[in-house]
Amino acid sequence: MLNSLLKEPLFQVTVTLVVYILVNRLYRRFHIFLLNPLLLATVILIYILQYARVDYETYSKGGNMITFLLGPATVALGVPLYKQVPVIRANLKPIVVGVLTGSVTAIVSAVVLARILGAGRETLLSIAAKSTTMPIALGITEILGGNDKLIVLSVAVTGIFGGVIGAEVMKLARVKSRIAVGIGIGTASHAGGTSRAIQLGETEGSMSGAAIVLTGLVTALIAPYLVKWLI
Amino acid sequence: MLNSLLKEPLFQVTVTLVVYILVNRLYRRFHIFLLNPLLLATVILIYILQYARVDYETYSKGGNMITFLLGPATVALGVPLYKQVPVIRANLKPIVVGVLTGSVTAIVSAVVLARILGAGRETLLSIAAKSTTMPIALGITEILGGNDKLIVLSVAVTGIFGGVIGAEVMKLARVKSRIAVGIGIGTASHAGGTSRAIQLGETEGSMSGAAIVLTGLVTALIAPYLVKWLI
Amino acid sequence: MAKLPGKKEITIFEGFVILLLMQSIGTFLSNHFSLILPGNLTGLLLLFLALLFRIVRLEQVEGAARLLLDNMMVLFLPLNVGLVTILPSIRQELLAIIISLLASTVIVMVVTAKAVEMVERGRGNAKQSS
Amino acid sequence: MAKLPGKKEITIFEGFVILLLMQSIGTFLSNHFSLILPGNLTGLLLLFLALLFRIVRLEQVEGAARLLLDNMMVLFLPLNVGLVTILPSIRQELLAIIISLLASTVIVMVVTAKAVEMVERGRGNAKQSS
Repeated sequence: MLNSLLKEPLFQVTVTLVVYILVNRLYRRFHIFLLNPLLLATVILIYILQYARVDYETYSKGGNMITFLLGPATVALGVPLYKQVPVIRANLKPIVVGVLTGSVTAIVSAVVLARILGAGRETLLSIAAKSTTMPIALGITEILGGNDKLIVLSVAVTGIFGGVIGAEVMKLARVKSRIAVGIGIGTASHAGGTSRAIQLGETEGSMSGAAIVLTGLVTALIAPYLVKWLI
Repeated sequence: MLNSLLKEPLFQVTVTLVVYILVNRLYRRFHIFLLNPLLLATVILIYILQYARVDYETYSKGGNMITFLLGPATVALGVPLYKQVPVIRANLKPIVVGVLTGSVTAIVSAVVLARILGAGRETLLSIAAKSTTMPIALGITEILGGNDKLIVLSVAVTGIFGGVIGAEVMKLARVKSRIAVGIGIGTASHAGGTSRAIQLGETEGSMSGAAIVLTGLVTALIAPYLVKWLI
Repeated sequence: MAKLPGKKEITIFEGFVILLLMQSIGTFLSNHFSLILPGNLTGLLLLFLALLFRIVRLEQVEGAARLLLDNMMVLFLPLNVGLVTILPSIRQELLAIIISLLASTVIVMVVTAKAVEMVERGRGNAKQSS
Repeated sequence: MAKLPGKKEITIFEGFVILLLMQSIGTFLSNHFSLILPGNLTGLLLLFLALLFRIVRLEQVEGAARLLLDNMMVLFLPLNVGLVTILPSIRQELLAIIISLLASTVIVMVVTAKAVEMVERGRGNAKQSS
């Protein structure tokens, strides 16, 4: 029964959204015990689909309707970018230098490290954009010819990790400037890190936020050339 | 070029929504000159698709994403129904009698008239629910086995017509009770008529509004039996 | 990875999910018990009952419902565009259809209004509500 | 057939259409002129420029943008579920991937922050913004 229900896009969409909302509510209540709502929701959904014996291809019928909204969501990032114009203008030099340095470092370090550790060509193409925010990373990875699921995982892992260790890394590295802390965290780990940067202070938060979309744009412009050269 | 663009769901959805919004704006400015924004938007879209040589099947890829939202929109009618509970409770008898009489009359008169005028079986199945509001009419017609495009046309025509002539018909028929005028218009011509009933007065408007969803529910319950018996 | 949405921002999204949930349960019930009501209408009734018995609060679904209902016309647009595909086959019947629809609309209005007036007169006082 | 929506109710819908329009134009430009930027990013820039030059007002798109961005995570959920389909093929590489990601994140943070501090020091005064 569950099987025939979950072959319908209606039920696929509903289950996806309901699981997401429930996990999000749990997360808000027991903040610390759940590592990340996206990963938990993913595991639950995978389990439900396996239990109902519905394969991914079938599930995609409804899933694609949700994924379709990633396009307008990417465009919507123009709104925070616009709102950050005063902040960016007031700190133009550090932001530009930070984002440029960070974007290059992100692509080079991820690709080179993974290559040394023995990852294959498709994997390298699929993690290069991991420091950019999700919808931008997907667009870049499509252009690079990487795998959309792997980049989503990579971006998620980067964001979670950046949020968890961002403050400590900065302390260990003796970075004192609040602006530098914010740009560093935002460039390295997009919105995942930014959620932590916001807790450090207003400057850290706004700098980190300002770096997200800019890092995405810069990475989109340089990744195709840089990756071709690295692989 | 337009052809290859309009093969993509993104552009299909965008064109549909943009045409709708532009026509709606025109309609708000030049209220009287355009008969109905839905029909005008339909004609424009049909023209665009023919000009771009994109057939309906291809267009449906994006179109179906929009149509998918008809389901939740139907469920959403529970909200106005809930809000009308006080009105319905205060006028229970006239509303119940009006809606029951009207629903039966609507199905019988439409099917019998069309049959006399020589319409075929599928057509009869596709116009029986024409007095109910769009998304409900679609659901009923699916159960009856009619054509979804024809019922959409029928509901639109009924609504436009009810809005245009509702007040005059009631005057000619010497209906004096405001409650009767409202229920009559709402039962016969759903939201299309109700938009006119609202202009006649508060009682007419609220009665007409209260009749819409109830007419849909009653029609859904009796149409399958009644239509089987009439055809 | 985005920050968790605030109460207000989540309303339309959550309301939409509630609508989908009602539709899903309604569709399941209609199919499973072979109800005459289409699934979406069973969902409508479920939402209505849920509101009536305060299982769902009005403000949880109002925003999403309004967004859908206020723009409902556009949801029919793709189907309406599909009229081109059936026009050739109904061209001969089109006049019959239109005439039936128009006449039926007038008949329903008058019959319904007269029935309501009879009920009101039967109530003893011909209430001509203000 | 529903009554025309009021100014307020239409905002999210209209905002959403503006986003789609920018995405469409962006996609068209990226494809047509073979830009390196993906279409969605060109759309992002177009929206940004439209806001900057007041072709689009912030309040026209803010509601729709917030609705999408605040619930962005759910938009990735279906793709994330698709991880099952590729896990077998990347199982051997998974450790390498995770290690690279973690190490790279630390490296980027430190390098970026140090670069920013150098610029700030270069400005003459080591601004330790409040």
